[in-house]
Amino acid sequence: MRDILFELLQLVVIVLVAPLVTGFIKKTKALLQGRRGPRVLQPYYDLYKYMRKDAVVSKASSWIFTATPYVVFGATLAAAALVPVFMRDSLFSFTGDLVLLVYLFALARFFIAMAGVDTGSSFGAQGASREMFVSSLAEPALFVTLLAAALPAGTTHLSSIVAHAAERGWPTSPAFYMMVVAFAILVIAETGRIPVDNPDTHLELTMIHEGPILEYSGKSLALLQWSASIKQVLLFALLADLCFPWGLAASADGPAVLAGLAVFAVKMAAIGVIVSCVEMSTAKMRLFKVPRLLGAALVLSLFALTAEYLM
Amino acid sequence: MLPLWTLLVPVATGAICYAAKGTRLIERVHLLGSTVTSALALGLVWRVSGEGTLTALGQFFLVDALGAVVLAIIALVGWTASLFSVGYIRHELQEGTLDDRQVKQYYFWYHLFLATMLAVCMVNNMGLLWVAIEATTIVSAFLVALYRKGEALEAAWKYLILCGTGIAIALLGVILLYASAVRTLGDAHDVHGLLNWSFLNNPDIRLQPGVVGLAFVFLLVGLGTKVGFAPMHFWLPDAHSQAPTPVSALLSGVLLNCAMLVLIRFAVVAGHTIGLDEIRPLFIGAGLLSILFAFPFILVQQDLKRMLAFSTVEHMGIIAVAVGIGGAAGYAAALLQMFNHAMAKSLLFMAAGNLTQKYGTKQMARVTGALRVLPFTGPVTLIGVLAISGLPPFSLFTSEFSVAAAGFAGGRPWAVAVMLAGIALIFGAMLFHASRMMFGAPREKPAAGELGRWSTWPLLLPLAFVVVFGLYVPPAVSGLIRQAAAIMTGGWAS
Amino acid sequence: MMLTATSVILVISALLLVWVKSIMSSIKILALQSLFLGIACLALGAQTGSAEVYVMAVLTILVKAILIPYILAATMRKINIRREAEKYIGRGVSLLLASGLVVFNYVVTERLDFMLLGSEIQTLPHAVSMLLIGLFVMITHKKAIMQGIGLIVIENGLFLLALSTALGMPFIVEIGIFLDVLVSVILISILSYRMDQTFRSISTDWLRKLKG
Amino acid sequence: MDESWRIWEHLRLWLPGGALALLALGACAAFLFSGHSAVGRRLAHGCSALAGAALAASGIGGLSGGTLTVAHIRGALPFTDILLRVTEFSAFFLLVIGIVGLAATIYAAGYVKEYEGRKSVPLLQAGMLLFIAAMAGVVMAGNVFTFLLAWEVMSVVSYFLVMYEHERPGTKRAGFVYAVMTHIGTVFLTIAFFILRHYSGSFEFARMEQASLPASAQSLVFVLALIGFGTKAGLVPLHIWLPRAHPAAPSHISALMSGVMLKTAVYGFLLFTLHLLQPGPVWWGVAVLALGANTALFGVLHALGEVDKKRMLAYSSIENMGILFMGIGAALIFLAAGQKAAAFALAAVLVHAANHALFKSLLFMGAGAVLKAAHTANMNRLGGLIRRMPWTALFMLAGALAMAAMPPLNGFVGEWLLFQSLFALGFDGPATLLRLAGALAVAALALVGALAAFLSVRLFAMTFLALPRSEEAREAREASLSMRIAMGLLAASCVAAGVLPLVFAGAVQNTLERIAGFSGASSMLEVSPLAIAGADSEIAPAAAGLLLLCGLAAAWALARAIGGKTRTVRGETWNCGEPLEPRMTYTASGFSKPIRVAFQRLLLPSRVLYVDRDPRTPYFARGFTYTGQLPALVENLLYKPAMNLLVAGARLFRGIRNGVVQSYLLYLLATLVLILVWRIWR
Repeated sequence: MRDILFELLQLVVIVLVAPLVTGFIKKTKALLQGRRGPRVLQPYYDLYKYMRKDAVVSKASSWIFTATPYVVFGATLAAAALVPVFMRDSLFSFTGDLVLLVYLFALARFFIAMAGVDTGSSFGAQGASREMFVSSLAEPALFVTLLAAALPAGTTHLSSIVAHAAERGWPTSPAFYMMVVAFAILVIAETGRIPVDNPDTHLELTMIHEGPILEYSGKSLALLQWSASIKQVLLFALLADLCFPWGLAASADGPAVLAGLAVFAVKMAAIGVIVSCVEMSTAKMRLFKVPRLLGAALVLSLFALTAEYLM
Repeated sequence: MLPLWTLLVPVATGAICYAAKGTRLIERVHLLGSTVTSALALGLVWRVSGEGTLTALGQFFLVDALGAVVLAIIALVGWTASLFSVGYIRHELQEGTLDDRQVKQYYFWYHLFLATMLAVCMVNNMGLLWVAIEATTIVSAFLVALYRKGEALEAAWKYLILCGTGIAIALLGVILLYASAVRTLGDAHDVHGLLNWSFLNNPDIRLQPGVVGLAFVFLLVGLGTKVGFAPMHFWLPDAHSQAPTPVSALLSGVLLNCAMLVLIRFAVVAGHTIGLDEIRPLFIGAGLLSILFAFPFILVQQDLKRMLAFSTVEHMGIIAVAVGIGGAAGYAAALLQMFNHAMAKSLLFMAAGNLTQKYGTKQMARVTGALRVLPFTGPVTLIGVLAISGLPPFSLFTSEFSVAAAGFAGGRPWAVAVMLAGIALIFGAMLFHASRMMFGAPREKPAAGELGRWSTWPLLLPLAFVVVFGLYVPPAVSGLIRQAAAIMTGGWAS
Repeated sequence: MMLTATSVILVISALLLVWVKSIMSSIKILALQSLFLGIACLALGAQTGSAEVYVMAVLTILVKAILIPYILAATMRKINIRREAEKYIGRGVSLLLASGLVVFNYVVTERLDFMLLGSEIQTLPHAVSMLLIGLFVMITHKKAIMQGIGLIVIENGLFLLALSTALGMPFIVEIGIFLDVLVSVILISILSYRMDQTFRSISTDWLRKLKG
Repeated sequence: MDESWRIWEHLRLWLPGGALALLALGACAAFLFSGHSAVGRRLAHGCSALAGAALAASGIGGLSGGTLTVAHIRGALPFTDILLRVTEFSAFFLLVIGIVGLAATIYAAGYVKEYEGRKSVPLLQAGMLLFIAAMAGVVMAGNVFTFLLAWEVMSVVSYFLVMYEHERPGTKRAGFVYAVMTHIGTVFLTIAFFILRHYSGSFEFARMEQASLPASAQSLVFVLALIGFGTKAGLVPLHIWLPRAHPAAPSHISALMSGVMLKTAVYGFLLFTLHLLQPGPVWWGVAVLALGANTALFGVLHALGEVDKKRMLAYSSIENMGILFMGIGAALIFLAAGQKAAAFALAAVLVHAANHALFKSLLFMGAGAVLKAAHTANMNRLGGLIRRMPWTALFMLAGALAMAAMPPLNGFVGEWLLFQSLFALGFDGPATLLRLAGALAVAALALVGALAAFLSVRLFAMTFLALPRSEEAREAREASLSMRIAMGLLAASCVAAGVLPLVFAGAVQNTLERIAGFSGASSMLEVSPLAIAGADSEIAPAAAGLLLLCGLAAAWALARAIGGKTRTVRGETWNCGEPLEPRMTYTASGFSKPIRVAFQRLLLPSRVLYVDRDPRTPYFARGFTYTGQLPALVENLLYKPAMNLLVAGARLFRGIRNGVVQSYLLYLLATLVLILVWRIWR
């Protein structure tokens, strides 16, 4: 009973913390660039504002456009229920594994892309096309990396992987580090950050993820942005789980959970700092340069696997 | 006495047709005569399948199951073709391509042709077998040369010269066989009976291997020319494409089978002396060569009837391979294939006749949208093409499958593989031409519509056989075929 | 013995057929050849005293030596041919080739032991070589009618063989063969007549429409 | 209870044969009443609907309780008996055939009205019935003759169905290529069967299974079977007929061909590799895996390059067959190593086969509905149909989601199983290299899967969303009731099969239990009504679906709770201040452009830009026409040259028949001499 409660708490935490992480990254980026930047809590204010605003919906669009934000949020929420954050077990771990997780994200992307086309605006369609393009190139690398990550545990079941990795202690094999780098690249690609995409621009030439949601306003926009930040947190958490899964609460008792929460906060902060460093130190790539980056990730993860096999 | 009547009726019919005045009367006589002939022949077949081999006029006539199979083919195809002739000849008369004298000649030679072919299946003496085969050549040459056209003349001439030569070579074989028989058994038996099939088809008979071997080579080459084995088949496409359509149907549906029958009989006899292993490779080689030769000619063919003729070459090759494979299964398959091919090919030739008469050309390139133009003949042609290439649910699938199966069982996998490949390739080529003729939107000329009852209904008979035998072969038929195969195996003691 | 001599004569006459130019003279040679055959047949009849052989001899002389040449000649006259026999290859070469064929066939038949068949069978090589020469004539000549003549040469060779090996085939068969030969010769002359009507020539060069 | 059980037992025996009889009956009815086709149509549809149900039922019936012999008819010759039987293995495929056949029948009732007056409808129906019967016959065949008979009848009938609209340009060629390819494939099969016959001494599958072949013969048979069935399955480079033939046929026939006929190839290949042959060397599996991956990638890339909807679906069928063969390859590798995971891979194959049958036929039917409504399959001329045909759009959305393997639809279950088995190969494959192969396969499958998602978005969005890009699309009307019912049926079964894996996965388990060498299947694969559990992982699709629903509800609730009630106003799409016109909206070819660019080394796309210049001034152009398409590389590089060579050779060879009688005589003489020489100097 108790652990179910805690696992539920886990879910809630993800949903609530997500905008904070976004704000934190914005802030650190600004500071690193020597600006004051928006407040850390700014995303919350934005979301609230959007929620209360009336929405303008394109005449050309259909119910797909209206339904999409809810489907996306729902899918992201479902994904959130699968990922252990500060406990080794997650609420719905029995429903599925890494594959299901990836496909839930894919489901969200599917609907976003269709909504992008639905408005009839060519920005939306363009963004949708690019979104699908980048993701379809990212997928193979992602799956091989997951395989590499799951290999020691010999299962794709997230909680078991985490548990196994936590027992294993600090890995020494080069494979591990290659895997980490590859996964980091993929996380950046999936979260739509520089150098793959730039979340802060609406220039049709550069935007990918922002394209499809260009037409959204009001509640829908709020939901979409919220789920975007949730997805980001989930991916960070996944990175943490697969790469340094230490400090997660093994059992559902207060102190352990508190410790887990603390560790989680630290991890998020660390990743956030790293991400913002990367963002300010690199420029956005041309779209057709992206495949090379992702290809590099794929090769890395394959090397990682080979090394793993040969050890 | 039945065989004698079976011979006399067509001769008489021919004579009357020649003497009679007025097309209508001639047609009636012709129809009556051919019906009676076929009835008699089928009666013979029935008796044979019931009572086994029967003889008449002492030992002069002999009809065994082997001959009965071909006899049945003659009866069925002959009757269908004679029905078809009526419509065809009327149309030619209207077109003015034939005049009354030629029509008389046509019916006269037609029945004589039937008579000679019937004789081939019924005479006992193998020398007379040769005579009968030569007679078929001459008689049918008259039919091939019926039209007053340079091409018809040319075809007839080539037919006569090539087959005449071939048959002459075969005669050399017959003489050697006879000589050897006289040397070894002459003093023991009556010399006149020495060449009788009933006498020679006996495993215990051993003649001189050297002589018989040589004789068989001459027989194979000679009769092979008549059967249409490559590369002696070059007369065949010309004759078949220039003859009047019903005759083409007879030529490739029946005549070649008769020649094959003769060849088989001689092979059986030779087999007693020199054993199978001398003979089988020759048959299989000739068969495969014919199949492979036919393909390129079909692939780049422009003339419809000639394409069908080449497909006949291919099928004679298949039959030869089946005979070469041997064994009860192989022979049964060969005979079944003979029958099915006769049906399908006569069907195709008559359908082709309708097409050519409708479009006024034999050039396949000029025929388009036939499915629409000829609502009956078009589909029938398509079915015929699929059937002839051995696709189910049509009869040739069964027989060709049996050939292949027998081949693998008989330890000739490579021959069968080559054969199957050849068949598949030829299917592709024929389907290519057929689909270009059948499908697509028709041009405005000629206007849609069949030629008439006489040119469509006769096709139903072979069509029925092609479709029904694909799914079900009546036990009577399969029994007859098994008897025939037994005769061949009983002969070929291996 | 006598038959062997005849057969040698026949072969030589056949070679002569390869040599001569005019069609008429080749018809004459054919008639002579058949006559020889008939005479040999008569002699054999005298030897064996079998009625059938006599009948066959008479038939040979009547049909092959008189009737057939007559038909051919009549056709030629009707056609009133203008030019002489045209060939694909010159006379010398063709004679050479023909003799080559003959030699080849002797070599071949050497290798088969025909002692089983007895002594007279020495006519076999001659028969086969007549067959080959006949074929050769048909192949080398362009005039349609010459091909008919070639056919009959072959027939003669075979008849000789039949005669020498077994006093001819069974009687009825022989009759049939005679009939066939006769009818085919008639057919040949009819066809060549129609050829002349259609193409104003009986050269096979006109018979090349049907290809492929 | 006991009574009803006995009735069920009787039914199990009689249903399959009865279904075939019904189909034959219906075909005859269609022919007989071809005069007044209304009666014939009703009869035919009635029969085939019943038959479809009967087939499905007999499939379910056959899934348990041993082999049923349906019919045994003696033939004229010893080896031409006709033997029909149902095993657990074939029952699974019967089930699929039944369901799709039923849907196709219902669909046809409305769809054939399209042809009334133009063409002979009874022929079309008779063809469809015979086609279904032939496919059922293939999986029910109990000996070689019956199998080949049914197999070839299937090909012939489908050939005629492809040629149904033979006046349309390209159809002739499509049908021809199809017929020839499939026939050549059959030759390979025939030879493979005969080799088996040679060693087993029997033409009956049941006896063949006990035969033991020498290794070389086994591999030979395997290769022959791979080529033979690969041709039917459309494996690259034997696929050329598929993208031509499938679109040419009427849509419900395309649905049957893509959905079911291709599965008979899978059935046949499994029949060889699992039943007739003993487990073979590892390279079999590797070869099949590589071939499958290659095919899948090729198929999906070309599908993305295609703007004709039906051709695109056909290519996607190629892709899915590739995926299936990847699964078979994995299974063969495990079998060679004697690993239980084989069961898992096979489960993946069977489940995905069934799923693909469902959603692909659904999509083809939807495409047919659109085609009937808008008279074009060119997606560049469609768009915005969701308003005109809402139901079709809804069902197509289900199909598209399934094709993209999105949870909680059925596509996902198959994809998941396949990923699991490939992961298993990566985790503990027999050898290091094989594990790497597994990893590569995972990468390939992931790429294909993602591209398939791209494809589905493109398929749905470019057809139904944004603005209609042509007059026809603007005039489109919703599909008729029966068509909607059929599509709804399939869409529902897609969802059902996705949420309750039991529907198929359970059947699969029954099947696997009885396939040779999988007695331990259950230990590998546990299927409870709600969840599938493998050794490595488990999913509960139902729970996932529930989770998604909760998520949706939560989203709505949150938005409502935080934002309160807000209004929604309709406005123009922002288009840089311009009013939005249909021709400004993105087209299908533009949508997949990035793929064409990224893979141009592989696909060598051709792009033609035609500029209509203004004669008066060089600076302005009146209009631009841009066409970008993918060339059919395999055909251009492989088949066309071969064909040309063949024809040229034939023309050359035909020269020997020069019309000169003397030369014919020469051939005669030469033959004689040669044989004599052979005879004497041998």
